[in-house]
Amino acid sequence: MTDKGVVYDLGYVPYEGERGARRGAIATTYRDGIFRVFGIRRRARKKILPWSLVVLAILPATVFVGFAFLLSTFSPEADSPFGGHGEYFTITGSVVLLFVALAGPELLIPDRREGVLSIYSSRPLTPDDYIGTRAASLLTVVAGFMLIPQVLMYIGFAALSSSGFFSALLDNADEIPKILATSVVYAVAIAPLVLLISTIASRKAAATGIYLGVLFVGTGLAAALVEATSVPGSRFAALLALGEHADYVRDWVFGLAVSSDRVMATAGFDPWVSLAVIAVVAVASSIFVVWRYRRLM
Amino acid sequence: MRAAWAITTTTIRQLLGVRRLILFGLAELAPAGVLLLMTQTLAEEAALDRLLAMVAALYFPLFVPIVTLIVAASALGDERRDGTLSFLVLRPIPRSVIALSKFGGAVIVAAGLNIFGALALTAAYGIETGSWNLVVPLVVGGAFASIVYASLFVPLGFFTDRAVLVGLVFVFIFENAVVSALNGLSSLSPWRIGMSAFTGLAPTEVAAELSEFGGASLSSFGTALFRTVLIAALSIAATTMVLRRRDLT
Amino acid sequence: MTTNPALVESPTVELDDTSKWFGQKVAVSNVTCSFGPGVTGLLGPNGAGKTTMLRMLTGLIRPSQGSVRVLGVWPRTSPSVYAEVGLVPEEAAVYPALTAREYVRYAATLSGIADVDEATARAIDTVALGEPADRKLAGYSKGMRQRAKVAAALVSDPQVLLLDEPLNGTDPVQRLHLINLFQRLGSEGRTVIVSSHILDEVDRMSDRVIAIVDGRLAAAGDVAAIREAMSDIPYRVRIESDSTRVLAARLLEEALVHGVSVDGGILHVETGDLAALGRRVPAVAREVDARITSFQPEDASLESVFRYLVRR
Amino acid sequence: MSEAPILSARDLGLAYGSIVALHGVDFDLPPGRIGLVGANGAGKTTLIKILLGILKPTLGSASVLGFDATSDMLDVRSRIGYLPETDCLPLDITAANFVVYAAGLAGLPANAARQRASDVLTLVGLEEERFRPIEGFSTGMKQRTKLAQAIVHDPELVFLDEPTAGLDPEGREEMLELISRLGGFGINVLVSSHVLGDIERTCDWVLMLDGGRVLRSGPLSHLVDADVVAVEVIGDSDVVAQHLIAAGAAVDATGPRLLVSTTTDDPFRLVRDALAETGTGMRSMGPKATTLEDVFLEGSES
Repeated sequence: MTDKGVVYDLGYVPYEGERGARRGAIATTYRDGIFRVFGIRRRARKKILPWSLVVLAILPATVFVGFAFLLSTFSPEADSPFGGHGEYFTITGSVVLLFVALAGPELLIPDRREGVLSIYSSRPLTPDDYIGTRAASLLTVVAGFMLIPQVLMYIGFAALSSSGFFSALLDNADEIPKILATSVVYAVAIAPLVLLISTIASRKAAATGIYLGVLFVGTGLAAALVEATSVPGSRFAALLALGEHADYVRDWVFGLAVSSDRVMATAGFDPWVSLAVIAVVAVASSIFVVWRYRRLM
Repeated sequence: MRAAWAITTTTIRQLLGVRRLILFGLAELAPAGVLLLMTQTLAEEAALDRLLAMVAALYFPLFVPIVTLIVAASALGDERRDGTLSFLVLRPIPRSVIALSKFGGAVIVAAGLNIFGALALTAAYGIETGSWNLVVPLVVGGAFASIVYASLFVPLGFFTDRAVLVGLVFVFIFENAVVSALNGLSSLSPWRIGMSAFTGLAPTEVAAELSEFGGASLSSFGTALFRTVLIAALSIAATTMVLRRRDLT
Repeated sequence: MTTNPALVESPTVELDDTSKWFGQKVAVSNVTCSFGPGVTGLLGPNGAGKTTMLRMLTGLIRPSQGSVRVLGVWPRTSPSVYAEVGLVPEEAAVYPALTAREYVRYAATLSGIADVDEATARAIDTVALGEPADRKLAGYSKGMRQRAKVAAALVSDPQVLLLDEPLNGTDPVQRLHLINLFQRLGSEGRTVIVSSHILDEVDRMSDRVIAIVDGRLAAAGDVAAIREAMSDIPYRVRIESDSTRVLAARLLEEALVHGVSVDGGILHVETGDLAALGRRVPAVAREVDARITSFQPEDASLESVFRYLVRR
Repeated sequence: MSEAPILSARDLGLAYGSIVALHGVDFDLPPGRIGLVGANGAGKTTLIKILLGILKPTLGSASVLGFDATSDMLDVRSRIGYLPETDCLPLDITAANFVVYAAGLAGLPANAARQRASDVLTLVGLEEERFRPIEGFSTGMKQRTKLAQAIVHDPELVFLDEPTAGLDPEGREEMLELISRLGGFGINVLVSSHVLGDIERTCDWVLMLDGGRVLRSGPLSHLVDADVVAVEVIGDSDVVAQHLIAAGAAVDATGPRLLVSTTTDDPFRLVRDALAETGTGMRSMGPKATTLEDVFLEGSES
C-alpha cells in the first residue's frame, strides 16, 4: 500500500455517532411543532399571522407596565388602568384562541394530507408519541401566550411598586397560583378541541373555520336558545357555550364580578359546572384523537 | 341526443354525492328554521313581513348564490382538475352539446336544491298563515336566480381553481355592496332578477312590501325571464367557444 | 428515393412541421412525423415535449405552428373523427363516483356506439377487469384504474389508440396482459401510439419508435436502424469464452474490430458493424477452437439508444 | 446461508376481517439486496407494514435484524429506512430542511443531522435543488428526496416501495444504479417493484408472493439453465436449425430465436460450428435464462 497518496471514496461515510432513537425523535418532532406554528423555516407569508398574534398578546402588558412607570414618576397617586392579572386573561384568552385556531390545523393536517405520516411510521416513534408530542408543542405555545405577559406585568409592577421590588414580589404572591390555575384551565379548554377538529377536517381553512364557528356561533346559539324559555330545558343549552366556560371559571378564580351576558350565569349554572364541561370535552377529544391516530399510523 | 343526456345525468351524479346532498339539504332548511325561530321570539310582527325579511335578506342574496356557486363552479372545474376533460371532449359530439349538457346538469342540481329551500320556506309560512299563494312565485324566483348564477359560475369554474373564492367576492362585493349603491347595475345582479320574478308572480301587495326591503329596484316578470334566458344563452355560447378555441390541458 | 423513417407510407396520424410554445418556453419545435398501422413507441425524457405532442395529436391543444391530421382531418374542427380515436390519459382521469362498468358505458354512449351494452361487456372482458367492474372507481388501485381507462378507450373500437403511460402502476401479470393486447391491436392494423418510460416494455410492444428530446425530433424508425445510424458510437459486445486471450488476439486481426478489452473471463469487443461481428465470431472461434458461452450486445438495446440520444 | 438472515418470518398471517392478506408465510432472507415481487393484492404492502411495526400480524411472527417486528418495533425502526410508494414529502419546506428533519426523527443530534443530510443529498444528485421548496419538485427529484430521507441515518436495512415509479428513463437508470450501490455502503435493501426487469438488475435474491403466500424465495442467480443455448440467428435460421438437428441437437425455434439443447454433446460448440458452417451469424447467444417474469407467470398461474 503506497503511503504517498490515497484516494478517499467520497461516496458514502457510515455514521458511527450517537443515536438518540426514540428520545431524539420525540425531541425533533416537538421542536418541529413549535417551528411550524410560528412559520419558522417556512416562507415569510406563514410568519405574519402567528407573530402578529404574539405582538397582540404582549403589547398590552408592556403598555400597562410602561404606563405604570410613567404614572409612578409623574403622578404617583393616580390609579393605574391595569385591572389586575385576572382581567388580562380576557385579552390573552381571545388572542390565544385565534392562534390555536391556526396552529392546531397546521400541526396535524399537512402531515396527514401530504402523507408524511408514513415517514413518522418508519421512525422510532409510536403513534401515541407522535400525537402526544404534537399536543405538547401546542400546549407549550398556549402556556407561553398565557404566562409571558402575566410574568412581564408581575415583575414590572413589582419593580415599580413603592414598597420595594422583593417585598412586592412576596405581597401579591397569592396571585401566582391563581394565574397558573387559570392558565391551565384556558389551555385545557381550547387545545384538545382544536386537535379534535384538526383530526376530522381535511383542510386547514375548514378546520379553523369550524373551530371558530363552534366557539363563537355555538356560544351565540346557546345564548339565543337559553332565552327561548318557552322551550323546556332550554337552560341546558348553555353548556354548548364552549367559548365562555374558561372565562366563567376565570371570573370565579379571580373573584371578578360576573358580567350579565355570561350565558352560564343567566342559565343559573355554577362555575364548577363549566370546569366539568371543559374537562369532559378535553378528555373526549383526547380519546378520539389518540384512537384515530393509532389507526392512521 | 343520448350523449347529451348521459353527460347531464353523469354531471348530476358528480355534483350531488350523498354527502353533498345531506349537507345542502340541511343548509336549505336553515332559512325555514330561522323563520320558525323568529316566530317564537318576534311573535308580534306580521307573518308576511317576517317571510319577506327572510326572502329579501337571506334566501336570495345569500343562500341561492352560495349553493349555486359551490355546485356550478365544480361542474367544469372538477373535470379540468381530475383530468377527465379529455374523456369528455375527445368525443364525436359538437362542443355546443357538451356545453349545454354540462350547464343543464349544473342548473338541475342548483335549482333543485334552491327550490327545495323555497318550498321549505313557503311551507313554514303556509302552515302558520294558511296562505299558500307564495309557493310558486318563490320557487320560480329561486329557479331563475339559480339559472343566472349558474350561467356565471359554470364558465368561471373552468377558468380558475379558486372559482368559489372569486364567486364569493362577486356576490358579497359586487352584488350586495356595489349594486345596492349604484342601482343602475341592478339588472346585472342575478338575485335581483330572481326577486323580480318572485315579485312579478306574487300578489301586488307583496311587491309594495318588498320595495321597503333594501330598495332593490325590481323589474317586471317578463324582463326577468328575458334576462335569464339571454344570460343563460350567452353563458352556453361562451363555454362552447372556450371548448373550441382554448387549450384543454 | 431516400425514405424518411419519420414518415410512413399510409399515415393515419400526421404532424407537419408542428411547433408549440407556452410564452417563451418552446415545448415542441418543427416536428414532422407520421404514424401508421402497428405499434409506435413515443419516447423522450420528462419535459421533452412528449406529453405536449400527444395532446396536439388528440387536438386537446392547438399547435402554435404547423398542422396535425388524424385520419385526414384536424380533430379540433371536425370532432366526428373522435369516434375513431381512443385515448388513455396519464392523469387519474376517472369519475370516482362511477363504477368501472358505468365509466366504460359512459365512454361508449359518448362515442355514439349503437349497442352500448354489448360494446361495454366486450371492452371489460378484453382488459379482464372481471368482478371489480361493478365497484366504484374511487376505491380502485392504480393498476385496476389503468385497465378501466384502457377499456374505456377501446369500447368505441377506434382506429387510432393513444396510450400515455398505460402500464403505470400495473402488476407483472396485468402488464404482460396489456402488452399482448396492444401488440394484437397493432397487428389488427390499428394505429397504436404508446408513450412510456419503461423502455424494455416499449421495445417488446413496438416495431417503430419516435424519440423527442428538448422538443425536437431526435430519432425515428426501428431500434436497430437507429442504433446503426449512430455510426459515431461503436457497438460494445460482451463475449464469454474459455480462451479469452487467444480469441482476443485473433479478433484484433479482423478489420471490423476497433478494440478489445479483457476483464478476467470476459471480452469486451468494440465494432462498427454488429451484424458483421455476429457473422465473423463463430467462424473465428471455431478456427482457434474457443468455446463461446455468451455473446451479448451491451448497447444495442432501446435503453442504450435512448441514453446516447439524450446525451448527444 | 452463512450470515444471519436480516428478515425472517414464521407462519406469518394477517387477516382484515374476512379478507386474508397473508397466510402461513415463512422465509429467511440473507443480507444483500432482496427483490419483493407479487401481483396487486398479493400481500407485499401488508408484509412491509408488518415489518415496519405498523400492522400487527394475527398469526405467527416476523423479525427484522434479529428484533421481533411487533414487540421490538422501536428497535427495528431506529435501524431501518423506508421509501414509501405514496407521496410523503411536506411541500412547504426545502429538501435540505426536510432531510435534516428526517435525520433528527431518526434520533441523530442536530450537527450530525445537518452534516449527513447534505452528504446524502449530494449522493442522490440533488446538490443544487436541495435549497428549493419541495412543492416545485419533479417526480424524479421527489423520488431522490425520498431515498435521501431513507438512508440519511445510515440504516442497516432499507425498504424501497416502487422506487422507480414515475421516473423517466434517465431517472430510472440513476435510481437503479443508486440502489445497486447501497450494498457497498453496508445497507441491506428490500425493493418492492412491479417492473421485474428492475429487480433482475439490482437484486441478488427474490421473495415472490402470490395470494398472501410465499411462491418462491431464492437467489436470482441460478435462474439460468446452463445446458440449453438461446441464440438469435442473423440470416436463414431454418438452415441453422436443420444443421443442428442433423448434429443430434433438439431445437425449439420461434422465428430467428432458437433454443438448442443436447444430451450428448456440448450445445455451445454445436451452435458455434453450425453458425460457422452455414455462414450465418448471431445477434445474441447465451445460456437460456428463465426471466423473473417466466418464473412469476408460471408460478402465479398454478
